[in-house]
Amino acid sequence: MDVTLLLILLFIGAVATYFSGNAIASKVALFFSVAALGVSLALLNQFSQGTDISFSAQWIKNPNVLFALKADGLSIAMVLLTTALTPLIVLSGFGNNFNNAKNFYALVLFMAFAMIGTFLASDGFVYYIFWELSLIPIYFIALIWGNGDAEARKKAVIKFFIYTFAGSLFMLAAFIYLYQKAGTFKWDVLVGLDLSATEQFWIFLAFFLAYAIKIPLIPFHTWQANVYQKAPTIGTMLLSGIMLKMGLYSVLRWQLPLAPNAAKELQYIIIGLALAGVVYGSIVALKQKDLKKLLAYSSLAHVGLIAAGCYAMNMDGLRGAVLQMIAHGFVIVGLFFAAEVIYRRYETRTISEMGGIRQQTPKFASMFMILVLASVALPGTFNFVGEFTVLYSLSTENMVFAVIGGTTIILGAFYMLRMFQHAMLGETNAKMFADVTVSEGIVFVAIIGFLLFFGLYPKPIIELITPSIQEILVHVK
Amino acid sequence: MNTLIAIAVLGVIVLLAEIFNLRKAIIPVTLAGLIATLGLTVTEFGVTESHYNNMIKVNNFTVAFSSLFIVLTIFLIALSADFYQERASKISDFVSIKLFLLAGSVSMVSFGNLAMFFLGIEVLSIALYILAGSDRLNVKSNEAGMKYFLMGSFASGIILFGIALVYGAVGSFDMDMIYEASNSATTVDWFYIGVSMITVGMLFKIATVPFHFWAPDVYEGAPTLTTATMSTLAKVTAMATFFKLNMAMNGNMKFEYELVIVIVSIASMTVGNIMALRQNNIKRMLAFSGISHAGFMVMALLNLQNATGSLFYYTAAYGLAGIAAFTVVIYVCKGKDNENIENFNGLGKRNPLMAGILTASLLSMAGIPIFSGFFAKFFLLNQVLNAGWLVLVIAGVINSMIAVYYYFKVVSAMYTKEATEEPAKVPFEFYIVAVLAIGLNIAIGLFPSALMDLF
Amino acid sequence: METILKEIGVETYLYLSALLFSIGVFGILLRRNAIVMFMSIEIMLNAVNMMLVAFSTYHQDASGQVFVFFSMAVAAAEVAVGLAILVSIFRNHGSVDIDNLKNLKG
Amino acid sequence: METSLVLLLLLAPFVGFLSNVFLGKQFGRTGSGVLGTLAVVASFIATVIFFMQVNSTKEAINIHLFDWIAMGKFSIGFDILLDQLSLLWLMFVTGIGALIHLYSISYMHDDENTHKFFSYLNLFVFFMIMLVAGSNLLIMFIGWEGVGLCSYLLIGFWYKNQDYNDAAKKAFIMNRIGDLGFLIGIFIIGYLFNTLDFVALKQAILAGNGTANLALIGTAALCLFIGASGKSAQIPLYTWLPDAMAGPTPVSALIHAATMVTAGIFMITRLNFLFELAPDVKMIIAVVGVFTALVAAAIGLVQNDIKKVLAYSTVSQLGLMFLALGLGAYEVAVFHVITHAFFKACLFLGSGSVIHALHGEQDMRNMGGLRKAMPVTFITMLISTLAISGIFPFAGFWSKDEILLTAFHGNTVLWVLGSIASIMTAFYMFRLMFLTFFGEFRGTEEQKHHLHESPALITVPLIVLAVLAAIGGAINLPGNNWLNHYLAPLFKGHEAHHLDNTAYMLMGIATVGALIGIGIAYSMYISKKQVPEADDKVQGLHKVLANKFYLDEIYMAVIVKPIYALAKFSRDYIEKGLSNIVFGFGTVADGLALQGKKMQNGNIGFYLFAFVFGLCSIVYYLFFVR
Repeated sequence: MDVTLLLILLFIGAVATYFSGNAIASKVALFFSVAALGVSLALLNQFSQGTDISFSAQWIKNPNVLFALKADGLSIAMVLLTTALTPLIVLSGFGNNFNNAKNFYALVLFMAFAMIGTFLASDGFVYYIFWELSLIPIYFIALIWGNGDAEARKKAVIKFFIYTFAGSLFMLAAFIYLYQKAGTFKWDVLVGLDLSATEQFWIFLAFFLAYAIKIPLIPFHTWQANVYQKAPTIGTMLLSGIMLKMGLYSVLRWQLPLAPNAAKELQYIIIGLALAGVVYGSIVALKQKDLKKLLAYSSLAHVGLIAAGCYAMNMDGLRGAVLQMIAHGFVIVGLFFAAEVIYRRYETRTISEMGGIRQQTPKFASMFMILVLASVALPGTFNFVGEFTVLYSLSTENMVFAVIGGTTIILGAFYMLRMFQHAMLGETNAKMFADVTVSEGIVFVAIIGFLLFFGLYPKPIIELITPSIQEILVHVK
Repeated sequence: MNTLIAIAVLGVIVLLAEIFNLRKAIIPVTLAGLIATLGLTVTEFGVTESHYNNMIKVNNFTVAFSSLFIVLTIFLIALSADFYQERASKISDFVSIKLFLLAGSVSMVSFGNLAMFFLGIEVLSIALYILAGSDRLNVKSNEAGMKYFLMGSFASGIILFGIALVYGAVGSFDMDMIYEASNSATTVDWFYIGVSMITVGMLFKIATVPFHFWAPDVYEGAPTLTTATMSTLAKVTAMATFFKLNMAMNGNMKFEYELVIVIVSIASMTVGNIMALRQNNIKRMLAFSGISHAGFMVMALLNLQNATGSLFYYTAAYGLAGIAAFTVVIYVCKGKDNENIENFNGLGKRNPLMAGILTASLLSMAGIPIFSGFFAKFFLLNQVLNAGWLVLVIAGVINSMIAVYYYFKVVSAMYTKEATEEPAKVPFEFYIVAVLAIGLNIAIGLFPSALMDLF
Repeated sequence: METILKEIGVETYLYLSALLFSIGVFGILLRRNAIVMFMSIEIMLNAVNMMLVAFSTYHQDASGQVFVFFSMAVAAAEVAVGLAILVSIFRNHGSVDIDNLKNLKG
Repeated sequence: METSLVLLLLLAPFVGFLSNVFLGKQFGRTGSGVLGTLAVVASFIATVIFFMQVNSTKEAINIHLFDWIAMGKFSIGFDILLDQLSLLWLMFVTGIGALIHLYSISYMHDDENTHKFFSYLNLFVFFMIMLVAGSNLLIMFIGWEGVGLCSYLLIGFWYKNQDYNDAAKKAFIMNRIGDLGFLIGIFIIGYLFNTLDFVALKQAILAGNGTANLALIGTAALCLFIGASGKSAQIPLYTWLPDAMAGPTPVSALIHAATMVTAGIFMITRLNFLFELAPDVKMIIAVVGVFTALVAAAIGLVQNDIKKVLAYSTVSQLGLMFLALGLGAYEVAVFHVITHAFFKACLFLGSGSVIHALHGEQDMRNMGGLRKAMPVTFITMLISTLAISGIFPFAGFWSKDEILLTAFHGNTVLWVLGSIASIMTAFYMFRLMFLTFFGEFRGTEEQKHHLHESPALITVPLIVLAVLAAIGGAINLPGNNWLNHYLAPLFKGHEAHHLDNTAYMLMGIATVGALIGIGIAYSMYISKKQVPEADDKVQGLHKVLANKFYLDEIYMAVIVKPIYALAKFSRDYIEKGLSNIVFGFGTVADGLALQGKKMQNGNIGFYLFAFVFGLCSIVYYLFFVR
């Protein structure tokens, strides 16, 4: 059994969902996403027993492209993040009634397929294809099933698409350049290339543009809030929970090993940018009126910190970044789902139109509260493990970084609690707020359970990712 | 060689069928004949021979491109039955003209002598003049035909002048002789002037800046099926011929010449893409998109030794995507007095399959992976970088992102706007053509080696 | 023939045909009557034909002359098509001034 | 055995929390209260057992539960350290915690969310145990943040009132400012010593490993102190504590008086070996401490809300403790923490009893004469008030005296300031007593009608605490110094003060000072029967004090408002601007397209001209340039 099985399964899942008809599409999608989770766990088991689950075959002879999927700890961790979140994301859609559900869920599965491919690919070209491929479904998901005024939505979505596409094209150019040097796209060979300082600089920049837009770092983030707001919540979850991580993962997997010297040269500037994003995102989040936009900016702040960890380029930074990627993936999905749960009942995303919900549904309020606390990295949640490790790594680079990055724990608490206060607390709302349904409850409980369990016992994940991070660090050093 | 004869005979048969009142049989017979010809052509793969005193040379390049032309023509002719429904009495004319056009195309890629080249290009062009103006009562079609004719024959004059100069310098029309002359140091300057004039003529035929002005007007005015022909078959043919000409006449290309190609390429991509942004007529939009694709295709000239495969791949990807796109355009705009994007509103709901196919073909043109358009661009850029033109790669990359905007304008119209009318019934053959074309497009995307390794 | 060519020199033919060609080009650029533009194109083609003949003689090679036949045949076909289009334009517009043909633009 | 007992100690409140969360409604209001109380009592019993053991063996108990976070150069285990210090703290955390739980059964009986209250309270105890018993800085940090969370939840317990929610939020954020300092301190320590474990850290420092960079150690100490000052409400981060009185009164007693706010002192005591390396930081701590004591006492002079008075008194007392810490007298600070826990908890619970009797009235101007109606409350509160004022022989006398004695030996200025603060303490505490319990009742008739002594569940804890407040000083009487001996293994040879003449003189001065304060209060509120004026009539210094030196307003104007303004500016302008830059590319392309459309004018003549132009320029470039 190797990792292709996972890709095949998800692809078949997407096709099967498309042909299953609107009535049962969501269930078919759920079945396949759970199956994918099962397969990925089985793969994890094999991997931890030392079985090689990678795959490689010649795809195109000229130019020399291998269809190579490499599964190391880092990739598997990211794949598991995807396969674990996908069923939850699909399940979270059970409360919605989508037009053309079969198309919708097929796109969701297809997107999972593409993202998993991105995480696994160890051939630059294949990686790029999956990277681009993941853009298509989310474009349609946001465009067709999004909310709000169609024209504004179209504008936001096309901006997102062109912007991210633009960034990745430069990455493609860099890959072509590397291919001219190496005669192959294989990761092992590319990272072993001996590039001059100038070459590294430009390659670094090309990759940086792609990732900075995807992650996003300021000032390349302007697509984010609007798309998060306008996309249907499932799309937002896919974007914020997994797709952002593609950019961060790629920094670790591709950018740093390919251009380590340039990375070191630009390290301070980029960490500065990332940390500026932390502060800026938090501050902008303070005054957002729309819940989803607020969460979008919170995401900007959090990924800024993760990015800073990546560019710290030491063991703690990279490891913390990966931990935080996973933690943030879960918590942001949970938070967006909470927003959706409120929207289903109150049909609003404007915070000022909510309030007084807690009295009506203490269960939901508690779960929302835990998610809020996890997102502000309260110790005991998984997010704390990641955030602490990242901040520590920054402090070993430069104490100022840790202080600036650390403001997230203050500002994060500021905007999140403020949001919670105005959205949930206060005099009981006159409008009925139905209690959470079973499917909603499962999503919340799964996410919270994950965050709390690994908050106390992150060891399995740390042990899973450490060897591959060491391998990356070998190339970086 | 057999291909050329078979096609010409097929054209005559079609004309004869009209005489014997077998109108109904024309299209099936033609399609069967073309498929047979395709098989015939493919069997010639791997053979290198020359006919008629070196007038016609057959090699892998010829066979590959001829096959592509035949495939494209099969699609175009399959669409004819429905497209010319209202003028069924003249169906034999339309079909036979297309067949002769194909004959011109094939002779253009298999020429071994400039005379053959000239004949081929004129057969192709004259057939297109007729097709462009074929909607006699339509003012737009008239205007398109006139514009194309005037400019096309002007370009023919230029090419002819170039041929004359080359002949004057070499003393022969034979390509082998010309190839030797191009590599010799003693060749007179006329030769190069001649080559440049032929180049300009060909740049006109494939519609690159600044010789592109005819394209949008003619594409818009011509009947849509003709536009499809022009934008797929004719453009691809011209490009292949241009490439072959350069291989023969520009053995050691001068840096200045390369620079001209680079500038033309960048200008075409940029102008084509930027102009397309503001177009509301999808045919015009595709015309400008075609201009930018032409800009991409001429990149192949910068790496003549290695780029044959990439160019073939690009033309195939572009041609197939174009066929798929135009099939949908013809279906949607049937009976409409214009081809504005508003006509596509709500197509995603009215006819999801057609909308999906148009989306896929536009994505392919935009260069989004898994569709072959992406691989095509990638292979070309790879060759270009191999030749050392980093600036062109960057220009190509920037242009790719501009292009996304207008392609996606159509896509979002299909999926977000509400439909204004009931869906029309889709003729059966449209489905087949569209699905086959886009299927082939994706298939060569998944297995690029199938085409890339032909050369 | 040969002697005349030697006496006059092939360059002179070249210049003459280049001149004729340019006249054709300018005719096309400057005139707005479609018929006249057709004629200008014919002048261009004939200029080339003359050049081909001259070169043919110069090289003592018949293929150039054969080429002229091709080109004349093609020119005839072209004009036939062109005139056909012109006729339908004249029917629709009532004039053959190309300045009237500006519907397709933008 | 040990491990399971530790787990009992640690998890009993957590189990209480879980069962109250999930099943609390089924238990009923009393049931959930009893459950919560029992959980804490279980912890208390476990603590006592450990306390006995450690007291006799003098061996710290260190238990490794599991590995938690692996860092690049060191790993952090989920470990529990039960040594003299943590057990001492656990004793009063669980002990007083149990009493306050008991008290709450009655106090919170009428609330609709009783089970939630107890679950939060249990959770708080759990985190507090974690804070105290954690064997490394990060476990301590879990508890540290966790108690902050519980504090947030409990301050905002009546969440329908957005003002309370604001107070809760403020507490959490202010704490988080300190937490950032704490974290940075942790980072530096980790960076320097490659361990966060207290034992390993102490060994490393004593062995002199990693102590070369004194400046960095000083920074770490300073950062840790910032953390401590957030949690323990020191200048400039103290403003959250008075606002925190929005929570139910037992919460104020437990969290905002007895236990959580002493976490900062605990942390500094825990890391005393580190602070010893940073004398400058110690000086800062002492100065900040004494100024906090002074400022808070000054504000306390004019507060009219009974709980606010107590809150400022807490801040002021915490300041004194920091003074002791800053002077290196850790055991003295610990001593005062313990006595303070007794009398302050008692005072808060007493005030709760009063408020309960008056149906939520907290303004002392509307009280008075409660002495007769509520004798138990009055007596217990009086004992505690005497203790806090430092009257012989109550607990506060001994501990406060030791602080002042230390200050006197350390720095006379600090001693003077500390003494002034303690005189003010005596004044405002007796002002509170006089206004509340003496004179005529000033409330409404209806309130007067319902005046009653609180039930046994409330009075029993009061009595227990009052007894402790009276005799608690016994644990460290001069000459006996049990506490000092008990804590001796933690500190580097620190001599207890001998009872010499200076000591007696200082005791005398302190007592006289306290009596002066009481006297002034007596003359103002008993003899002259003054009642504080309405808020809008106060003027001058009084007004400044009543408005807490306008510190909240200053923070609002200097920090919060600018951040909001920045947020708005960023949202409305920077975001739009950045967005427009991106769109700008599109706009430029669009504009070009518009111009280009003009060129595509449909004129064949122009097209041909362009053609010829292109031809000519290519030919010209290729053949005529050069």
